[in-house]
Amino acid sequence: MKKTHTLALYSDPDEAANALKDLKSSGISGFRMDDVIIKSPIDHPELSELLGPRPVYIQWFTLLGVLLGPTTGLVLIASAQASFIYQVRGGRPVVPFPPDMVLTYELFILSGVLMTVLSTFVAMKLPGNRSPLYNASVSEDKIGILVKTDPASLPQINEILGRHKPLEIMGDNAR
Amino acid sequence: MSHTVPSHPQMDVQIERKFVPKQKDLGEDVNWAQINKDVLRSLEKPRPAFWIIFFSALALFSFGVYCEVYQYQTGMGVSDLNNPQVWGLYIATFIFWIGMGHSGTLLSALLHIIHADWRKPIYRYSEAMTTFTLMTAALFVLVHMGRLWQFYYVVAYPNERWVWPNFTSPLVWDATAIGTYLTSSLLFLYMGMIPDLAICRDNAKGARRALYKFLSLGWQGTDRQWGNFKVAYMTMACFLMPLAVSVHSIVSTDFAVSQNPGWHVTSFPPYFVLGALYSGCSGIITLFIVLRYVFRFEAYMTQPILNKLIKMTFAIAMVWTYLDLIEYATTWYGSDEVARQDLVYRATGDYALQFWGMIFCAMVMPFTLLIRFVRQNYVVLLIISLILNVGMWLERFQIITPTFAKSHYPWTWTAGWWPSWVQWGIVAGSFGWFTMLFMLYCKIFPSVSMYEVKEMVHEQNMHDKLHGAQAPAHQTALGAIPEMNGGKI
Amino acid sequence: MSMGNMDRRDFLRVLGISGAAATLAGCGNTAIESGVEEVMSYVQPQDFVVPGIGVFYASTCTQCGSGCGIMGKVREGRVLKLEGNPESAISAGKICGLGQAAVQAHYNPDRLRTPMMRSEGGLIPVSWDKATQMLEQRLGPTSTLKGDQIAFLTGDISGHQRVLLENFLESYDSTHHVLYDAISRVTGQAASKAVLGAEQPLLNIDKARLILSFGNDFLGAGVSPVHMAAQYAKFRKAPRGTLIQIEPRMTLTGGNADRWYPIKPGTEGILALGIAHDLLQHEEFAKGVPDEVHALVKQYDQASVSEITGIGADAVHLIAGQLWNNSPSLVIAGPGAEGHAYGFSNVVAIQLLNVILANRGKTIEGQAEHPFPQLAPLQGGYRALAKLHEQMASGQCQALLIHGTNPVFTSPSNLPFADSMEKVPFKVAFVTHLDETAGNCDLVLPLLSAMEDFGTHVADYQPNGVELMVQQPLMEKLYPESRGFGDILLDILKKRKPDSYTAFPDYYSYIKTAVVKAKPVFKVTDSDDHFWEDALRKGVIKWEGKPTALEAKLSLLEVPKPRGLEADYPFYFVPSVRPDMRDGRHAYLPWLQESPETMTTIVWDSWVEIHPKTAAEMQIREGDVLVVQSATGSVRAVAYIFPGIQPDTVSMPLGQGHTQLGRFATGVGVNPYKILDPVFDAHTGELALHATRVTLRKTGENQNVVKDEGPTNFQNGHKLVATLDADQAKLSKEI
Amino acid sequence: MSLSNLIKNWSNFRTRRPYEGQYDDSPYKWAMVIDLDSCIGCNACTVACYAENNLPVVGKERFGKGHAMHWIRIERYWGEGETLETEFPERGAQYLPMLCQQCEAAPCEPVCPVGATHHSPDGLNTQVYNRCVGSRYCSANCPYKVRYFNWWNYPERAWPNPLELQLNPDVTVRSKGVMEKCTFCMQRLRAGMDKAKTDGRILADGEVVTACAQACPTSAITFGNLADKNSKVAKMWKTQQVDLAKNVQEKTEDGIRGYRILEDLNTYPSIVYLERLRNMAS
Amino acid sequence: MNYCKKLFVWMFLIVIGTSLVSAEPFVQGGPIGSQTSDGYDALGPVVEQPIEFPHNTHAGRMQINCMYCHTYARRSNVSGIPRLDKCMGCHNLIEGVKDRPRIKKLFEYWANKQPIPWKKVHDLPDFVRFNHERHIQRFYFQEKRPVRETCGYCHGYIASMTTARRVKALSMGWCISCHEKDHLEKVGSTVTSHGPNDCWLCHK
Repeated sequence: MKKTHTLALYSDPDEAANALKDLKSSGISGFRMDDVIIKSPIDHPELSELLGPRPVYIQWFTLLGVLLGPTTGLVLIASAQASFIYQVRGGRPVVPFPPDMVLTYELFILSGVLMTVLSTFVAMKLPGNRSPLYNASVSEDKIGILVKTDPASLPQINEILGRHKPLEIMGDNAR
Repeated sequence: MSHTVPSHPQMDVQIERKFVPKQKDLGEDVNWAQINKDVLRSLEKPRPAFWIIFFSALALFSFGVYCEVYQYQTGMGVSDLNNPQVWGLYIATFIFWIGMGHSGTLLSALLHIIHADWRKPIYRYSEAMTTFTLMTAALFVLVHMGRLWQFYYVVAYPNERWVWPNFTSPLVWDATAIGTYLTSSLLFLYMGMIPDLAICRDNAKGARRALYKFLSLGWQGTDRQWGNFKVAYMTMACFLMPLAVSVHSIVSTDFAVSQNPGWHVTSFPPYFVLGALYSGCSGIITLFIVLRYVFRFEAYMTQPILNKLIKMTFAIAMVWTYLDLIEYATTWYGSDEVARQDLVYRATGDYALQFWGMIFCAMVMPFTLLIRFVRQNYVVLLIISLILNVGMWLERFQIITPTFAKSHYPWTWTAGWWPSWVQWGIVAGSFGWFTMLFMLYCKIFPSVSMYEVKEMVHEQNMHDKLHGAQAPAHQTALGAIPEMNGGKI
Repeated sequence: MSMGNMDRRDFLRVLGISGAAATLAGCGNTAIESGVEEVMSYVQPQDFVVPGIGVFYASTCTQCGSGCGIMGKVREGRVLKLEGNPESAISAGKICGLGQAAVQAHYNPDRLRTPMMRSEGGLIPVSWDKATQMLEQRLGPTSTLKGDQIAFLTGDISGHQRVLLENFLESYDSTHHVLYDAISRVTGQAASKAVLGAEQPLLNIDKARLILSFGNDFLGAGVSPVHMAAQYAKFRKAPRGTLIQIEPRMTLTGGNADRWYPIKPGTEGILALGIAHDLLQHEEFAKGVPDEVHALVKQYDQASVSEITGIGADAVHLIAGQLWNNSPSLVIAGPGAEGHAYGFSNVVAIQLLNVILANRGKTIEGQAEHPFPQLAPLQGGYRALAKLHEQMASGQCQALLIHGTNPVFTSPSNLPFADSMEKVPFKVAFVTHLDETAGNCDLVLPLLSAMEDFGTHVADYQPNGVELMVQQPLMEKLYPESRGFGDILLDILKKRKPDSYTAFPDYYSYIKTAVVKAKPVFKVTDSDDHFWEDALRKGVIKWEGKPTALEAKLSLLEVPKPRGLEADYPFYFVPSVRPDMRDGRHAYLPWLQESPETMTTIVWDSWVEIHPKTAAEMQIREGDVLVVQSATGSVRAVAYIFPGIQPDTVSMPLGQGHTQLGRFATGVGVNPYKILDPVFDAHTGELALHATRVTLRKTGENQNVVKDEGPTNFQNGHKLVATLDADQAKLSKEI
Repeated sequence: MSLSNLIKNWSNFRTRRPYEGQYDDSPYKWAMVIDLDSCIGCNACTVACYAENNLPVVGKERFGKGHAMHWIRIERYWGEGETLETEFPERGAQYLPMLCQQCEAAPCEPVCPVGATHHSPDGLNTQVYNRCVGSRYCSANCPYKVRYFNWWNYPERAWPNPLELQLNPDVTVRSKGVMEKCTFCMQRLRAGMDKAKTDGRILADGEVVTACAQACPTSAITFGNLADKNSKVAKMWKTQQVDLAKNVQEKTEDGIRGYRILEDLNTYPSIVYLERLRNMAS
Repeated sequence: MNYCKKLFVWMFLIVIGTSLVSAEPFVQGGPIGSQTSDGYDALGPVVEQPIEFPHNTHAGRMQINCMYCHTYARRSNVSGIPRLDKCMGCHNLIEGVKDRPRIKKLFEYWANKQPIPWKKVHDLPDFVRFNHERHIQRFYFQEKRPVRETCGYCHGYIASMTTARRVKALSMGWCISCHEKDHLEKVGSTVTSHGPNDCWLCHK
């Protein structure tokens, strides 16, 4: 069954929080908190908490990056130094530790940063298309609550959202 | 009336002080919509000074390009560099620019990690400064190369020659470190800018809108995005801080691993890092004043924030001074006769003027920051911050030139070597290049982080809501100490 | 044409053609290319010629009169580098910088490529046809020139060139061969001849325990520097000899001395007499010395000698003491002692020491007798030139031929040679480069370079026995329009005396015939061809000769009367001869211009050397532009503060200041010849080079002195050149 | 390939050089002895080097700027301290032929970003011209300052036609932006070593020498193969008690003249200088 | 996760593309005799020579050893263009072909005693030294490989060409790829060694 969306805009975070609490306790059939998305100009951890656990996995990718990057880097550097046309320089060992450590350290950071950024974009679903229900004011000073729902329960949800002095409630067909 | 003189004036003062509240970093009249409006306005219509600065920078840059083309075509000889004096201003200015970048990271990364909120209105342009100074510094790596057209030999990539760059060379470490730093801070800058780009996208029209739309990648400010964003941003900040430290330490190894007198110093890495932070902080102060005026950011770049910045600068200046003096002291009491002669030569030889100029500009001048008048007068502060940076540039000149002029081998000493106009032209061009890029950036991208200032306002409001405003109603943060000169410079 | 009958010329021609196109490893090609460069094949080479591998040919260096044997490395038809020829006793496989630079003389971009003839507006290039026509018209069979109407002016000359030249003059019933070298040793030679009976005695440096040199730069600008340097190296091996050098301005040799004494210029003879005075106190030395010598020497006690010479009294005693402690010793006189009004007497007084110390037969001997005196080197000095100058000025001279000397540049201002040249209706210069003298001639003929021509030479100084040095082309000639000196003379001679000379198609065959004819003298039993090939291969024909005994004529001793300073001219002026520039004829060689003069390390310039004390008194800093003024003229040059000079003396190097001689020589420095005072040796009449007095004037200008040394010329505590007392060294244990 | 090479030769790649007996197994280790008592400062070596190695003549103006290109230069000092203590240099001048010391632990080598300079198996400090990008770091690090940089495009002006015909085809003509230095006349050594290899032998002592050594009129420069214990140069090193792999030489007695310049910087040069002698009693 | 797939596809393509581009030089050259039917797998251009010398006749049909004409190859750094009298030595006696235009040209040069201005086909950069002598000595004389392998390894299958054309990369990596192989030291021996790895061997 095709789902439909609705978006309510609030100017006060407290009202938005209340709306969320109401949604959570509403018990509408087929409605899950996972279908609720908050759109806000800044991060509102107090609101996100109400949505339930939404874990972040970025750090594991970062760990993968900092483990793999420097190891492959070190191996590549050392084998480049030990290639057929290896060069003795200044009496130092051909595969010297301190310089390789310096480079490995840089690679450690570089791969960490790159992995973090890459995984973040993946996790944030960026680059992506804006959802049709987007209001420019959520990037200014309003808080939007976007709910994905069965068309059947739409009125109920709109009613709950409307309880807490929303500035506006928009639906898919509002467009 | 005329006879009523307070019998205990000191008492009055004491009493008055009781009521001076802790200044807030931002005024209370700043609200979220206002932030959007103010910052977006900076992208549209800056003061005319913007164009003056931009075109002067463009002119300087064009001259630098002319000099470089001349040098490229004719040979490095036009720079008047010679056998002992192989580097001259190019490497000195290279270190200077690398150093400039470090404070941007300090503000954006370290202060982010320790939740120093006052950084929020000013970290964005500092981070941009980091990126552009690194780009400028990278130019000098190319400029000083005798065979610029073969620069790709330095890059490690599989090639038909089957040879690799020399990984033991500090120059390759440099290249790696700068590359890493540039990539990371560019990503860091971009990452932090995405929510603001979305704001721009939502408010712009035409070509700009297309640009912002492309760059904001479709950011919508959802809770999931915010959650990941915060973690990623913090993670990157944690990477960036040690990276910044490592970059300038690595730059210092260019010198510290060699045997030249005055270079072969154990304390060079921390000395370089602190020097970098120092010059970076004064650079940030300079840009603070310039941006505040040019883009009318009076409401965000406030006196309390500037005060904190100055305090930080002063503290760093003192640490740097200590490290510098320690370097001299260890050289002086050390057993390396050549290094000692080199130190004496620096202070009394052909480059004594530059040496004492550095001592004056970089060690004595910071003490003027203790004067309240200096801290509050933007014109004076601008001049002082520039003097500090001149001092730091002289410090880099001091590291390169006298060491070459009087190293281990007496036959090749040089007396009073001085760079040619081509070198000066390229150095001037680099300032033009940086200013041009930076000004362009500020014109195109929000140089004050909107969402973080919003957070700041939000937290300030939450704080007030929880604890109540302690200050009397008439004493707002901005009102406590009136803006000097009516907020103009 | 089969391989067998190809002679050397043909072989070189073939080489030359292919070589010219093979050209150089260059700056151009930095990637793999196909079909861009050309690669030429040999047409018909000798079997031993392999592309990519150099072949050495022996020849003789003509850069100075030392006559070193050299080897030229030839590859793909080009001569690339010169090395010393181990077969030659003179160079023994070694070579000096001046000799190396001969290849640059050969490849010099400013070499004269076609004959030049005077027309209105100066010299213009003409064809050889025209030049030959003119030569024939003036000098050919129809010429009426006779006797002194024709004059041949040359520099140092020896070998078959000399013979041919004399034959050439003979065809005009003339013996008017004028020899002129600006830096001549005529006075010294005359004095040596007078005392020892030999103009150039053989100096056994390696056998001496102590050498006392009065201003003789035998390691630098001396008579046979490469040979002397090798001898010197042996002298410094165990048991190590001591070198004491006495001169007003430190020369290269002075820089190597164990002890260096600055002396007032011109008082060398007095010092020698003072040392003799000290020596004659000892019976051992006094024996056999005539009374008149005793009487003369007696007045020179240490105190008076010290006052005159500026050398401490104890130093005189010290030198004398060392002389008698270290036998055999060797006392050498040099240009520093010769170039004065009483230069002859100075040298006589100095040579006296050799006699007193009984060095004759040990460290100083006569050169072996030459089997062919007609090939022996000839040298001349100022007096010969002055005489020619008078003849020319009086219109007596109708034709002047010039080769190997440049009097317009080197004559002092009291002898305006260029002016007298104008009185001569026909002047021909035989040159490789258009110099100042050639610029004043009516006809200038381009010669083959020393790398392209045949010749034979006899060295000015013959160490062991006698050698006839053979010069042969190392490559095909660069410019088809240039010709050999001998070939040109031979061509005219053929016209004048067809009977005697038509047998020789060219100068090469002339030399070959002459040398092969001399075969019996060299006691060779080979076939003619084999003998000749061997001579070419080795570059030298040796003739065993024994050193001869020297005489001792002490009665010639005179009192030298040094010329003091005058109030108007408070400085002695000592022109220094650079080992590489000599009299200035080599100024067009960029390697030599760029090669720092060792004592000052200055390049591409002229300079005035001043003692630091004098400089401090006059407040002169390095680089101050000074005017050096003598009674006859003035020059401007930068000051260089130089500790190795007597404080009342200033010195300038000779050889720079050319107005013509190609791009590398013109406009570089100034010409100090032009400020020399007309002071002449009382005995020989030669110009006294070191007898000028000058005054210094500051101009207020200051220039950067272009030199190799930095702001310091001290080691500043680094162990760069460590010095050890010779007593402590264990040389005999070394390898 | 490389990784297996790394594992196979691990101990070789982790060895610090120089060490005692490093060249025992290799056929060549080129070295020099310069006797300062024999050197007369005549500059023959300098000109020989110009001729052999295609060194450009730079002219007065560029020489004045310090752009001279002499791979071997004759330095002339007046004293060991900072000033002359006597009025005149009584003991003559102090001549020092200074050329690349071919250090075993060369400070210039590890810093080249592209590896244009490194140590060759026969103990030479190489410079690969085409690899050089001209960062000049090697020159900055060279304590002897014997590396020369092509500040200008010298080939443009240094050899006006037909002077370029003299150029040695075995030596690259360096264009602008390249660092160069004394190579111990590598082209001669290479030709000799190749010939010897074809003959199945190693080069005999004195068979190939550098241009400076060959020209030197006093034979002050001795060049040879240190790996060959019977070569003159090896014997001289031994008599002079200079050990290639030591940075502090132990001398069993006084009066032994061999020393290496700036040895205390741990550069392990391949050139031994013999102290200049002066008869102090004279 | 549509964008995720896209992202991965793009990254994959970029990585493969880069490695293909950078690996391209390594695969240049190829084994001996990699000529295609219509000519060659040639890397160099067709070079127009003053005389269109038929290598296929000399080396192919006549089976003349390369070093009969390129006689310097075993003695010198350069293999050298054969001397003119070498050509004449045979062609003076071969009456049958004297009227062919190419031979006529040859006789013309010889009559004028002029060298033939051949164009270089295998022209290495000026900073590179390649020693023919050592390679010929090692592989032809010591290891007794045929010339088709010894010379052909770098020059290709010359016997099938008229004028020579460059068929191998001759890049530095290509040189090294052979130097690092283990080659037999002598014919019949099992001892192997690789080529020298000293930079100054080839760079001058």
